[in-house]
Amino acid sequence: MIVKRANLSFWERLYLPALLSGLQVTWRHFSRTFFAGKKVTMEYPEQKWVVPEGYRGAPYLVRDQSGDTKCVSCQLCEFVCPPKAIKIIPPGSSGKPAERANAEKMPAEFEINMLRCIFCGFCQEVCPEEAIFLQRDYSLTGLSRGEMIYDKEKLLALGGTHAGVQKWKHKLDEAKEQETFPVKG
Amino acid sequence: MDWINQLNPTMQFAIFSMLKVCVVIFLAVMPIVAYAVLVERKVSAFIQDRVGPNRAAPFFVKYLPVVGPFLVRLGIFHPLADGLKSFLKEDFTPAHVRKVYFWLAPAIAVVPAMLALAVIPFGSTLGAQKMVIADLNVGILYTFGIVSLGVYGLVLAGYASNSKFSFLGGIRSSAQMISYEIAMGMSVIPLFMLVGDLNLSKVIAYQADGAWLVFKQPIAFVIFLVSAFAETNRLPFDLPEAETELVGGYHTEYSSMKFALFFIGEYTAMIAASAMMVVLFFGGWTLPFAGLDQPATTLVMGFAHIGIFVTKMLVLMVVFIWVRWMLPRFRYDQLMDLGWRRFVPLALANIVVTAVVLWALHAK
Amino acid sequence: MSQEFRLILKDADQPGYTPDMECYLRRGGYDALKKAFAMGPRVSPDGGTVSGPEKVRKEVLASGLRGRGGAGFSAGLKWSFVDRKSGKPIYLICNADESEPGTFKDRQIIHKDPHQLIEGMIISCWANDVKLAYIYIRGEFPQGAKLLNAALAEARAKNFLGKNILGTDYDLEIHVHRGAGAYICGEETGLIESLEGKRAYPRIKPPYFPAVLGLYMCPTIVNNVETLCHVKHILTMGSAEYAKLGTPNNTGTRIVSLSGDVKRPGYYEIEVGKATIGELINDPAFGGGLRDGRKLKAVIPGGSSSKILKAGEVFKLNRKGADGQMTKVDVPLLDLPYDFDSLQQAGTMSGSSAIIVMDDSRDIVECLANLGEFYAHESCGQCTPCREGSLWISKALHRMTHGQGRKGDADYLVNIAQNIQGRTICAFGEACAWPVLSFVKKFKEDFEARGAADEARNAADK
Amino acid sequence: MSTPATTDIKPAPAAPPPIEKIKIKVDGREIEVPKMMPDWQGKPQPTTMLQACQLAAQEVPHYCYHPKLPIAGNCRMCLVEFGTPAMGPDRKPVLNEDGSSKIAKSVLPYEPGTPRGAIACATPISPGMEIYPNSPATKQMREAVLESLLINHPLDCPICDQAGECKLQEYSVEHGQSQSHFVEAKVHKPKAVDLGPRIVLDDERCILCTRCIRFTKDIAGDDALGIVNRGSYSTIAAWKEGAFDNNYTLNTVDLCPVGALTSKDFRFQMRVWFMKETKSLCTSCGTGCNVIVGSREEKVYRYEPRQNDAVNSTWMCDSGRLNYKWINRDDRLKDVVVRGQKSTWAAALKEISEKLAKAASGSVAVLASARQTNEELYLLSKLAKKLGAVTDSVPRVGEGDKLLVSADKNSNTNGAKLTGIASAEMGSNLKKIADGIRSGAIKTLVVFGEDVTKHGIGADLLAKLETIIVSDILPNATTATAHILLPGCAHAEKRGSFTNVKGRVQKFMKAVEPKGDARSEWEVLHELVHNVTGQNGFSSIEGLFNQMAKEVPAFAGLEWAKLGDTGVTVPI
Repeated sequence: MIVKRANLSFWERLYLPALLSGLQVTWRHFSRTFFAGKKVTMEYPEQKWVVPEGYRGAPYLVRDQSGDTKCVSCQLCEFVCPPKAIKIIPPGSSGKPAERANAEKMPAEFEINMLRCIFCGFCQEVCPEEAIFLQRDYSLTGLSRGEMIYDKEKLLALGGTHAGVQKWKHKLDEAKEQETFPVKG
Repeated sequence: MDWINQLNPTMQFAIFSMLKVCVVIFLAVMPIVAYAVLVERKVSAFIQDRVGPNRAAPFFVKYLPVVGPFLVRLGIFHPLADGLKSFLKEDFTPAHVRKVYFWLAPAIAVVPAMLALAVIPFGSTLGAQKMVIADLNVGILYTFGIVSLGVYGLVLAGYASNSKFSFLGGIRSSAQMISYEIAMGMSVIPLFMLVGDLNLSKVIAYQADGAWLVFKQPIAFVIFLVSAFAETNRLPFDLPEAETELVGGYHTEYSSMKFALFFIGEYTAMIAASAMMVVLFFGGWTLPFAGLDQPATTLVMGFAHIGIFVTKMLVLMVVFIWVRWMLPRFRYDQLMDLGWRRFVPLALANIVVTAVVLWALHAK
Repeated sequence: MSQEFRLILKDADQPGYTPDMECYLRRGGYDALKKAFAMGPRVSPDGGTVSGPEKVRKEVLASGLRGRGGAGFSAGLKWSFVDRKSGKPIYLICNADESEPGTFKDRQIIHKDPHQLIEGMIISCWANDVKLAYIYIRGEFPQGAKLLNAALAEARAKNFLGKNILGTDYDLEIHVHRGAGAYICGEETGLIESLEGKRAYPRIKPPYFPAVLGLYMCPTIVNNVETLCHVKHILTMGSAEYAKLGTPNNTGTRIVSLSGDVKRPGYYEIEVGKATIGELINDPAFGGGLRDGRKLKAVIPGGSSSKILKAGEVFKLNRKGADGQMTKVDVPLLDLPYDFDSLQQAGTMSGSSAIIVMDDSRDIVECLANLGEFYAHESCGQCTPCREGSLWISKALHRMTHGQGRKGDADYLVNIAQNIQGRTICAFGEACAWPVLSFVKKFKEDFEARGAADEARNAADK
Repeated sequence: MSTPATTDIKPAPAAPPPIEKIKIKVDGREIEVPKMMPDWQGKPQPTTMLQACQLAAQEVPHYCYHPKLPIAGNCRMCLVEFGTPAMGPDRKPVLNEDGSSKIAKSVLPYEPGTPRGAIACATPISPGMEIYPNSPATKQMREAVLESLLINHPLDCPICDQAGECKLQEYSVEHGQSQSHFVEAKVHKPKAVDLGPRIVLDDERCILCTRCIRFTKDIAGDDALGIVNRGSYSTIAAWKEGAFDNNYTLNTVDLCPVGALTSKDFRFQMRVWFMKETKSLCTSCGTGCNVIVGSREEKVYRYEPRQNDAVNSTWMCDSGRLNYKWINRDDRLKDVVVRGQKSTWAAALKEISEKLAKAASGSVAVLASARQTNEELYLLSKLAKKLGAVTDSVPRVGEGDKLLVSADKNSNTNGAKLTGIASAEMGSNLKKIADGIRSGAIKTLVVFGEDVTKHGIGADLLAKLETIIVSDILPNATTATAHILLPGCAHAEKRGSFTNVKGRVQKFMKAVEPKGDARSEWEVLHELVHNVTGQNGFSSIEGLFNQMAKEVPAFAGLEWAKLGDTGVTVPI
């Protein structure tokens, strides 16, 4: 598309009216803030911002209703994370068995480097277990880089509980109803 | 104070000049620079519906009941904090720079701007002393000569940094400042045709007699004002720094006090430009009423004149700041176009017209 | 009025008839075998002249005998496909794995007249140059297996089996193999696999056509019990005489297993096509009608896997008119002749000739759920559509019969069934899909009404 | 038009009988395909529709079919719609108006409107056949089969090791429908069944394609697996719990198109999508099976076989596959050590070069390992020739089997022989070296990758030597006595080539970085040879190999680039 340039009159080509109106605009804002005290700034530590629903703050791990870790260490978030902030160490074949019944896998370690995290929410979106959620924390501080790498315990403690479908429990219940299914343990 | 009188006049002149330099630079210019930064931040904040800096609070504030918090909210202590910060930050010299020039450049950026202030008559008299550091007969020529050195600081910084961003910034600044110097220089010629003298005190005296030159030479004022923006690298002509394109322009690689020097240089240049405009177009320390247009006879009047001058200068500085938040940055070709194809011919025409008018008046 | 025509079961139900050799011989047993052996000297297969076995094969082909196991394929044609030039031994297997719901005809033969089967087999083996034959009998027929083994021992003793049968240079051995009880073992390639000692997984065709690559990768003939018995009668009567029985292209007699809501369920041997479905249900000689006060709802005409026919349906059948032209004739269900071709034209099949009659007291969804459960249980699980689909159908029907139906379940079932039929290794896919397709097609309103009622009730409960 | 040929034409040498070609149409495009193609055993069999589609570059999805296994035809995933030339009652093809033969699409016999698919993996092609691998009917069949496979699948991809290389996932995305009609309860089967010492079975994920059963029975020759139960409840089982224990069990993990069979070793270790895949070789025996090394962040996680019909088809043995853990071991030699002090390569190489340059002819013995690469052995033999050194390497004989495992446990016995570093009968010079040391004739011993104390040169003899130069990967008795110890690289950490027992020269690539200070031996040796002999060579493995090919007669005519991924056989 070609936009034709408007033909400006001589007066307009002097640009002086435009300059004046520009000064007027800036003056209006200046005076409104300076004299009337209207401002948009929120003075942060004293005034705390109330985060709206759906805000993408720090990603944390959550537990289900029964208090079990929901994460099964599928490592999709690690894969999808654009700044590679997530590092998961899978349990391995000889690792600690999962706490919850039926889902055999749990992360041996789960770390999020909050210095790297860009709060994009891909991890939450990709998570097939609804185990990681971007929560409302936006003020993440620490005195060292090491402190800003949150480990599994910290992430779980901060994440709290998320009530949702208990996929593995449902499977186990369904399986127990079917008598031929050998339920071990 | 006898020992002063016992010195020869040259020594006396030197000592008084030193005194005036010290007083003007460290008691006037530096605080003005510092607080100009604050004003800039505050004004920009207000224009953008913000509150601006209002945090820095030294330890003693808590002992000041009402005033303390007010001053803090005003941001009075921020310039102090900024200055302190400039000294405390790591002074980093990248490995790839040309060290001598790299160190030299910030100084060269500051010194000419300060030197330019030497010939500005910032008051009438204080006792016997004329309120000008150096009352040169060729004041304006001196000013232009010194100001044109300012470009070296920026070019050197750009060259010495050995970085593409700095280099581009340096190149731009040289082209820009040289271009606008011509328009600026030509814009003031009609003034001196009217005044008939290059001494700036005489220019003020001329204005005290009649109307301010801004009314007699509005075109010259417009060209001078715009060129002053360009010379000081202020928006809308801040192409040498152009953060959005060049990271930081010529000072990309600078940090700590070296960076602060560029900052001081820029604001000092702004002060110098404002002061120059006050002298040339707004009657200097005079006001056309209440007898304020005659040289002071008492100390009170002397200080009043200084106050008048400083006030006029500050108003012009606020205009600098105000304009900054109004206009977007020019494109490089637009900048050059404006300088060479509009202002230079306009200034020339202004000279010719003034000459013709003067000839016509005198021919009578 | 039709009458039973007893050919195979002529002797079996006579008072005093016992399944032993003596009794069989008394009634002309093994005469047909002798007749066959007399048909010509045994010459080598590449002798060029028409040998005796080849004559027998021609006879069987000429008789128009069609397989009685379910598909109704010409037995003579099946024999002609056998690869006789491979140099590998040819096997014959008698499929006695009668497990189609509603079918109980082969059991009668095995239990009451095993020698008839053995004689038919010996003739068939001789005709096809078979040296080793098997009777694959269903695992649930222990008595039948015992009787057959006894009969085989008797036959061996009389030199009808073994080396140099009746003085000829022909050797034959027949073994009885008992299945372990799976419907799929009735499928001929599944049967062969089972006989080889593997899981009865039907083989993929191509390349495993039994006539070329059958038992132990050798050419193999698999025939139904009743079919093999007919061979004996063809030899006895001669093919021309045999072909006069029944109707053209549907020759001979058939044993019909009649079950369900009739007064006299049981087995009846009829000339093929000489009795109609209506006669079989209502004639006092056969079913004797429905129980009092009941009305006919539907008929499954050929074993549970054949498509159901609804009472009151009228079919368009090709009939040869007096002028020899084929014309379409409207035939109501009860007037449908019970033969291979008529039922095929009616959109179903005569299958294993097991008629299941349902009266109006029957809930059609429950009936289908019953069949669905059977097929889900019997699916071998080899290929995907049938393995998963059969249980899916059964679960859906179970849900429907337990008050959890949905309005859309009729289409749901059809969708599942259509994804099974024609996509499986063996015909089990069809066997499992056809009842569903036909039940839902003909009684869609029953399914929908049930689903709608369940939905409404469940919504009200909430 | 053409004039008859006047010159005598010499009879051409008898060409092999031409392979008969059949013209068929695949997805509307006419192609010529050979009438017969090799089946899983390599015997010519009628070409199947699936093979024809592959020749026509049309992918037909399949689960149970595997080119190296007998055909089962049970997954029904490869069902395709097809048509054959229609035959008139006179058994002659019916023609269209334009003269082409009319195609009768295959339909259900009892429902002529419904297309009937055929399994492409087992159905042979016939002339004039048309295959429609992308028709709506074909797509519908695939969708239906996939839906059936998924109704009882647990969909536990998040905890499934196969996720990422799972055919069920891939085909669901490519050919499946987005949602299932299924509303009933799923069938549940045993999970985490201990099938054998190296295999875990998840019966719920199994799609019963029977690839594992067929492999175990027909390739590995151990009829350990089978199916129990019927219908939807069918499950794979070993004849006794934990009895699936032959040396090829892990191949079933590769074969399994879903995550039913998983390796205990790789279980829950790392997701496959993180794996960097490097073409390499197995070094556990002389067979030289082609493998893919799966590594992430400089750690080796698994070996997988790579197809090379000349060597290992698509299989490899479990013992070789699991023989990678030493690469990640913590006690790997990581530093250059000179007389107990940590040193640098520059210093150590300078010292070695000076020592060797000054050494009298015959006073040096070189003991190379037949597990080193051709290039290293070549450089060592060059060095030895210059020094007039006695050289040899150590034979290793173990147990072989019929399928892949070779009795020769050295990965490069033939390389050692061909480059001349090994004596005619490998190991026969060991005694000579021992005697030389005992008599004092041999003063310097250069050992690469062997523990000589286990091969007749005990600690007492080593104590007599003036200089012991050892390069190895893991610490042992010899490295403990070394005066100059050079840390070496595992084959996964460098490039090079091996010559297997059948004389096939195969190259392998670098998967991970060497540990610590370790450097590829060929780089080190190259520098030494340059310092000692003054000969310049190539500092790249390609150049070095090509130079070796010129100088070693057995490798004449070879080039690095010509080796390709599967190698070249040389006479041995």
